[in-house]
Amino acid sequence: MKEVFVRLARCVGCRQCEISCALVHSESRDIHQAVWERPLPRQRVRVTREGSEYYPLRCFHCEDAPCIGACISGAMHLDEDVGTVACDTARCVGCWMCVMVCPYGSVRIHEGQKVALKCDRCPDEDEPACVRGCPTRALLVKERALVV
Amino acid sequence: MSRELCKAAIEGSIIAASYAEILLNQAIRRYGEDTPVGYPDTAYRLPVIRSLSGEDTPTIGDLPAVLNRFKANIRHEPTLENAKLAGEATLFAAEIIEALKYINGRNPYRAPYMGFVSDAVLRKLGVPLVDDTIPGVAVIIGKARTSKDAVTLFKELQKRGILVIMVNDIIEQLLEEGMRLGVDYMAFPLGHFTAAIHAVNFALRAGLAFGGIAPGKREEMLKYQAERVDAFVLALGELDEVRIAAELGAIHLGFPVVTDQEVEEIPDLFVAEPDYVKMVQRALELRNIKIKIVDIPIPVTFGPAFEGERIRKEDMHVEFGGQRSPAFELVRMMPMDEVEDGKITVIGPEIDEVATGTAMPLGIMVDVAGRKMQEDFEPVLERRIHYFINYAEGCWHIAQRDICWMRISRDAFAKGFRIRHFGEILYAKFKSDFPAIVDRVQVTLITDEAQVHEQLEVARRKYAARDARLAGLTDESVDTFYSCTLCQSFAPNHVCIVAPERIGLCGAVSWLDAKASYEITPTGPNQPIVKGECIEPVKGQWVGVNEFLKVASHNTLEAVNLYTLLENPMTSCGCFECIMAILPEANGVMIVNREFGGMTPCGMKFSTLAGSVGGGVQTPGFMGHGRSYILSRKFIAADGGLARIVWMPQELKEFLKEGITRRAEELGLEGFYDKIADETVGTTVEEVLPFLEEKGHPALAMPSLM
Amino acid sequence: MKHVIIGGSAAGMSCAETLRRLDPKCDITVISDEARPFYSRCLTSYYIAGKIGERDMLLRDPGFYEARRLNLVMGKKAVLVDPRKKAVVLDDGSEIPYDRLLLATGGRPKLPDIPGAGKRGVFTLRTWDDAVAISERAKTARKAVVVGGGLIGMKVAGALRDAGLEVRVVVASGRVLSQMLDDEAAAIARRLLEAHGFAVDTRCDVVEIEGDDEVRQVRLQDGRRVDADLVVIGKGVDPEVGLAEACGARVGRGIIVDEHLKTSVPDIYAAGDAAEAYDIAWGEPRVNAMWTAATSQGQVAAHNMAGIPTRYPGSVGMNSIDICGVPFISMGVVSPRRDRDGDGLVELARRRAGNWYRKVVLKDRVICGAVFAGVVDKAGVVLALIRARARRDDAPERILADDFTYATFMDVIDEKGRYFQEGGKRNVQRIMQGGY
Amino acid sequence: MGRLEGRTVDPAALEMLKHADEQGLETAWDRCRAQEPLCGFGNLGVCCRICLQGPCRIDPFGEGATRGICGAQDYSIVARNLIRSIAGGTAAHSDHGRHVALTLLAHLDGHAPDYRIADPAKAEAVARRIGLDPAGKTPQEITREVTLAALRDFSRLEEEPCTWVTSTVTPGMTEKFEECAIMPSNINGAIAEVMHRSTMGVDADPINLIFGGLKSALADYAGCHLSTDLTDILFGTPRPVRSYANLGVIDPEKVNITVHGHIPLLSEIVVDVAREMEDEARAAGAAGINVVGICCTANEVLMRKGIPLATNFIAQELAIMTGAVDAIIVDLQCIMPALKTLCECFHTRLITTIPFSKIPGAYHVDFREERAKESARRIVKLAIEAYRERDPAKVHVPQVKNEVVAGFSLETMLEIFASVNQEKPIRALVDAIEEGEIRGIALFAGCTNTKARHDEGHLTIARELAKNDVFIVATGCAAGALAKAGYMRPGAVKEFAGPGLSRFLERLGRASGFDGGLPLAFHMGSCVDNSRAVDLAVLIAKEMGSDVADIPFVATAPEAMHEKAVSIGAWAVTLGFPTHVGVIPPVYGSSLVTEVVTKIAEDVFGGYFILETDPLKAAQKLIEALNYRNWRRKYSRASLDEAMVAE
Repeated sequence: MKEVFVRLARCVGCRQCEISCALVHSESRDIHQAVWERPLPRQRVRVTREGSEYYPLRCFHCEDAPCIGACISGAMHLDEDVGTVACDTARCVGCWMCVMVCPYGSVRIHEGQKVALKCDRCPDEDEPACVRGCPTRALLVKERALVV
Repeated sequence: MSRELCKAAIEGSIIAASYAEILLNQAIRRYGEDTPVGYPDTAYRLPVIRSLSGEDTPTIGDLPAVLNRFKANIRHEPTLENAKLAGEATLFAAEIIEALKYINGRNPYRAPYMGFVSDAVLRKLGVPLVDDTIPGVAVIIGKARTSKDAVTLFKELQKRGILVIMVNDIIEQLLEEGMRLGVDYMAFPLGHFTAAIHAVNFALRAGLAFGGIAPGKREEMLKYQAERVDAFVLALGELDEVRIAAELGAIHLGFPVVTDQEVEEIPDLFVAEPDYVKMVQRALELRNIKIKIVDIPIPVTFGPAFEGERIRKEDMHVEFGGQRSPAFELVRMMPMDEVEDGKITVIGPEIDEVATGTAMPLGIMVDVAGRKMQEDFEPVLERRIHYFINYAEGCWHIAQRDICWMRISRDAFAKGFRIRHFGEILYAKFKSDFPAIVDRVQVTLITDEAQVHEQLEVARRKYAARDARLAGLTDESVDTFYSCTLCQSFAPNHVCIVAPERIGLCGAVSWLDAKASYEITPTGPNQPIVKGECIEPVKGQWVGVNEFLKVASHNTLEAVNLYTLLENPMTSCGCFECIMAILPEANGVMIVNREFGGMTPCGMKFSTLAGSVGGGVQTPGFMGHGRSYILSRKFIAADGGLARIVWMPQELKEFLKEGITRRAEELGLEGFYDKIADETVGTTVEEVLPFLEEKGHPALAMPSLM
Repeated sequence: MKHVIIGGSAAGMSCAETLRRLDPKCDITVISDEARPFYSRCLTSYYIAGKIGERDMLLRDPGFYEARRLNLVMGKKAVLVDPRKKAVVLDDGSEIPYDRLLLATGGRPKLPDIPGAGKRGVFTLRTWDDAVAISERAKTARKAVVVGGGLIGMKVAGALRDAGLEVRVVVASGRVLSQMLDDEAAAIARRLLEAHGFAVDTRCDVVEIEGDDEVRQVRLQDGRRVDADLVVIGKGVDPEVGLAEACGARVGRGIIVDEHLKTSVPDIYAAGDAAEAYDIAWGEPRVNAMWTAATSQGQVAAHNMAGIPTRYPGSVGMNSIDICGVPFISMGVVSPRRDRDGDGLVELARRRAGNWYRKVVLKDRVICGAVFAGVVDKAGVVLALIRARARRDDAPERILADDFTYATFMDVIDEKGRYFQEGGKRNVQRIMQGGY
Repeated sequence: MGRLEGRTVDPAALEMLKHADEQGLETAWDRCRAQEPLCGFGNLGVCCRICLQGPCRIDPFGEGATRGICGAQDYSIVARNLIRSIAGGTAAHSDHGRHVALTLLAHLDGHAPDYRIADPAKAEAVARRIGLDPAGKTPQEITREVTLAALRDFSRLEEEPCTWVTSTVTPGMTEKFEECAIMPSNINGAIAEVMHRSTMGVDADPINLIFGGLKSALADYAGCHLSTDLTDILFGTPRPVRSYANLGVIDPEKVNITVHGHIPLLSEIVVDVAREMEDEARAAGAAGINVVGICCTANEVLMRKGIPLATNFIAQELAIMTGAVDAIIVDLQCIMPALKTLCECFHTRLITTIPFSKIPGAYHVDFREERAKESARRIVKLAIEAYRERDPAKVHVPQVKNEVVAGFSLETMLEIFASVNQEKPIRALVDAIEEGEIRGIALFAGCTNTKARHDEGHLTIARELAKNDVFIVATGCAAGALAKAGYMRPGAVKEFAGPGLSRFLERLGRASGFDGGLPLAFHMGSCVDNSRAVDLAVLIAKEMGSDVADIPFVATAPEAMHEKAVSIGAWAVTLGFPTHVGVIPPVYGSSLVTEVVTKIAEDVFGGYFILETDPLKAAQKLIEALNYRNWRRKYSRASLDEAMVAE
């Protein structure tokens, strides 16, 4: 199973992963058009800083995800084919139980659409956008088995 | 709520305010702080600033403080409230940008563009705006999808009688399609970009001139605009931030905006409607304007927009009357069983039987019957013929009775317009406009010369009888006057008292008109006033009139004298045809009509005078009135009457020449007409006085006015 | 091995599913007194609001149960458990033997003694059937009164409003959501409700429901009469402990269980809204009637029933609600009372413009509760802190300043975020995440 | 489309890219890939690095920071960055002009004997235009006065407008600039003011900032224009000339010297000196010396001396890769430091010549006006030396070149127009517009840029416009693109022009007796020579009784790259040109600034930016802009004639 890993020492806090993430989730996928889309595209990764260390925070796609257990509508589910925790936004009713239980703060509220917003690990891409967009390769995709 | 629109408006206001500030400070740097600023032909200098901010700003050095104050209202949080304030700041910015175009006597607009619309035009439109001839004002900003679409939209508005004010490419689009624009067509092509502010200036002046709202009473003005000015904005084509800001400015004034663009709407205020036909409907609904359209089966567009249309000789297919052929029009009350409702008869040749350019005889005979019809209403209805025929595109009508003169354009003819359509128009309009007094209408149109001559005699007998009736109709001979509070929709405290010998100050409502109007709409603006006990026979004051006045003016007025301008004179709404002002040095009065744009001996132009007379307040020494009141036997009877007139503009003087001469003869004033000074004599008291002395003007010998 | 589960909602179904995963061969029977397949009880209010349809209520596809060979006994009520015979007796007299039994009997709405509560148009809301009845009534009703300002009350109030009704909420206590929110957050909620057109009466109660056969109006404690053609009573839920009591299990407020979720009767387990299990925030057993707790208790019970001893780490009472578009989340100890809850409890709160409010409650300098209003995005990180019972002295300040992320507390929550450090500077470590 | 085909439409460049790929040579396109993904913040202009508290960035998606540390909003940041670009461009253009002026002055003072006043008539014409009386003065005296007047535009202390603005635009435009307080009085001052007002804590008002930028842009315009004027005086006003363009002009048999950069002060001399040193080259075994140009230096020497144009900006490295270039002499602007690395793979000498424009590891020959020829000789010698080291195995010259007719200064154009209208030459063009024979005029300008497919924008738009009867003039690297592709050979008219344009050009060609017919696109010079196109527009506007803002004249920079392009674009808009840019500049981070530059600018100045990356759509928009201007002119005027408007 592939997973996205972070090499914290390499993150310079440029936030290009955020931009790439929002872009890949935009209609146009073009920075110059995306900023004119309404609602604005949303990023699922957030670069935070703790002391001198930057941290690109995203969903870890837990194996036994609390957000799935807490979901009352069945929207949050495990996509067994690719091993991601996915949110079927059509089913999401906006109760925010998932937000309440995610220990990583990786599920947010999509303010425009009032549904849960989280990393989908770019199912249609060869490589997640945040990884592709990272200019220092702080984010990497690896086989989980190789790392763990 | 659309944050996007609000954000765009706020950013647009930043752009506009900043641009205005740059231009303003540069102008001050270049020309000096003391450079005068103000639009031409207005009493209000810069109406947006005057009305909403309150300052009189005679020089450009006065403007930065105003701009700063409203610029300070620009806030970033994209709420509707902030967006409206930003819109307001944008209006100020636009006002300054436009005002700077006019400094140093420049005239920045050339035809087809109008730029600032003068007070005279505003006042001229006063009555049609209040009597719903013009049921609303559309401000079109931008460019329609195609020029053809522009015409569709324009016609939708025109056929409803809506005044159309245009900014940006819509103007060229309509010109491309051969539409006629201008004051006479109730279609104002203002110009581009910030010229839009002149629509706002127009609306705000309605509040100043008719509403009597003091400069700077911002809240009152906003309320007035929202409640009484039936304007809306049609925003066409691609929007930009400055346009959105300006449109929010319109919303701030209470004018809804309908756009053909896709936007996230602000409910009821900024809505999208891509279909141009529905767009007008939507705007009218939002503004709560109700228009009943009478569908008249004629091949040309019909609406008040065409009232001012002129047809030149070379454009006409056929004419009737004038000098070249006999013509007359007559409305007669008939017994019910003699009128076949809807019958239209044409006697004689049709206009397709004659060559282009021909003059044909024409007799228009309208027979009406109705249970509440009175013979007194005949002339009232008859005068409507003039308007109704003019409303048809390609038809032109002037004068009345047996001196009327009509033309049908080649264009209208080509579209299939025929004599019989006059009948369709008159039938439909009489039925729809006077349902309370008219039950049956039949129209006979005669082009056969012999028959025209024959019927002309019938008509003339009728005219003579009416004249005799009118002559006997004096203030003393009736016990009931009528009110006219039509203009209260604009000037809430103003009350016109219409008496047989004093026509309404707008010149449009005579005692008979008012009487008929009361029959048509018993709860309408023309209410009977039983004169009651007479308090002041000379000055013309009655108990019943005072009582009515007090209630109708919402307790702002206690008493009114009908025959003097010195004490409790009649108030004015703002629609007056003329203003009379006392000239103490000459011991007389001067009269200026609203068409006259020059200086007058009292030191004020019409526009400035109008500013101090309008709005429903009594201003002793000054008074608005109708033209024909000058010829009334009751013309300032308490102050000495006609003999007091020492000055009037030449045009007015000539217009009334015959009447003045006749009245002077009656009064035993010899050679009086030539003793009245005009602008060729002078426009100051100093210039006029020697003339009066030389001519031996009777006023000089009369008791002191003061 | 025969497993019998009484109750077919979150706890029961998660237990059944987990059992099947752990033991493909065993026999699993689920007894439910509702004739509906597994659906989400929490969605009933959304159903009433018309936001979701029949299909969305169901949490499993039709073929799910067969594929997992679960015996479903639907629409039948278990009336007795005989621990000696190791059998469950149903209301039709039939018996179902068991080796291991799970009591996931859930709760039952409290029905206060209001005269007229039996009239047509008066409802409680617990089941899908209740929701169907309310939503049917809502089609013609215009004015609704919701009795009770708890979570159910608020959700049903919002749903009825969405369905186009005028809604009045009558709350006995001094604030709405008194169990879930503290005074300040409740005040925000109330202001929002009123701004959106709800009528809210606090410190008030309905004393009589009037009308001939159908409800026409309600009489309030203060004497006012208000029109109503639909009344929903939402005064809370009691754990359904009847079967447990009858078979001799220890019962407190709920069915008392040990750390393996076992009752005092051998081979009988309990989970979900009926169970009184360990609460981490309070440090003592409590009934935490929440979907998420029920799910994880069902899973833990399943492990123990299947013979894999598994400790239940405990739950934290928490809830989330969206009021007029503004999210509220609370967890753990929300509004402690010194007299009742003892010393050592400190509350720190901060209010900002708009609807932003946040509070943390500390016991002995460890966070044991929190309230969020307006911005709730990182609430889960605080929950993780509560669960970890970790002491980080800068935590309250950082949380209130909104100056924290998971990264701030990574060291005390878990180290999962340290995945893959280059050059071996830090250890590559993988953290198992426990169920909640 | 293959990987390399996606990079260029120029067959010569493509061949060289394939060659580079095989040889493992790195080009700008490779380095461009290494930059992907480009920084989203920088790309949108919302990254502020002006003070040391930052860098601050505004979240374009609205969730993160909405303001910088100092509180600067997105629009302040974008506007500041934008006008700093304009100031950069202004500095480049005007310093170029100043350099020419100082050289002229040095020559007049007798310090630069290798130069001469090549075009005294131009000096006289300029003198008259700027209000000097040339009567009875020698060419030297006139030139001195003109040059000093030009230098005053850099340093004037009084609040008076720059001579090179007021004397070259319409009175209406002058008044507009005065009214908006954007009239520069001092080029250097305008640049300094932009740099100052955009430092931390000064101007935050986006419109005020932009207007400050426009003032600098007009200063840039003055700098460009005086540069053109003085260069014409010094080296001669271009006259029609024939030559060739594209990499095929590199002659493997000869010593190839490439002149690259912008300012012709040295390259002109190099051309002369090379002719004198043919023998030395032959002595080294070459068939002679072949000087070719790259970038705008190429345009300068092509226009005046007929020197062939090798290629344009983005392909500069490809010239070296032919292995047949012996020396590349660079002066300033648009010179890629990468040339050094590339020269290391060949025998090619990279020679920098300007004290403030050096590259580590390159040869530097300190160019001094007073010893211009000597400097030039030293350089040619270096080239001949290098020739001896050339490795024939590495030589790979694509056999692609096209004939070019160039040299269309405004003076040349007017002479041609005069052949159909002696009295009022410009009438020839105006009549064609008014009669609808041609739709309008388009100026092709600007650079080439890796963000676009090399030359595709220029060529596509040119084809579309020509087909739609648009008269085309070109400068800079845009002209280079059109020249290389053969759009400046006479035959191109038949191939691409629509019926109206065809008719017009053929009539003009016949009447003027222009040898072999006129080209489809008229080469007006280097990028500073955009001033020539403005002169053309102003003449048309005056003839039509209006300002540039009203005439059907558009500009396009399909592949803009340099800050100079930003400043030219800014003044083009200010002067009233609808101006297409095919690369999105960093403004989209602020809706306010974007709205201003793309829409509201039109309300104020008549000109505005069309930002469109798709060349076909861009062409459509340019045609619409021309149509719109024609339409508006017709209907705001027609109404007057037909009295459709009631007084």
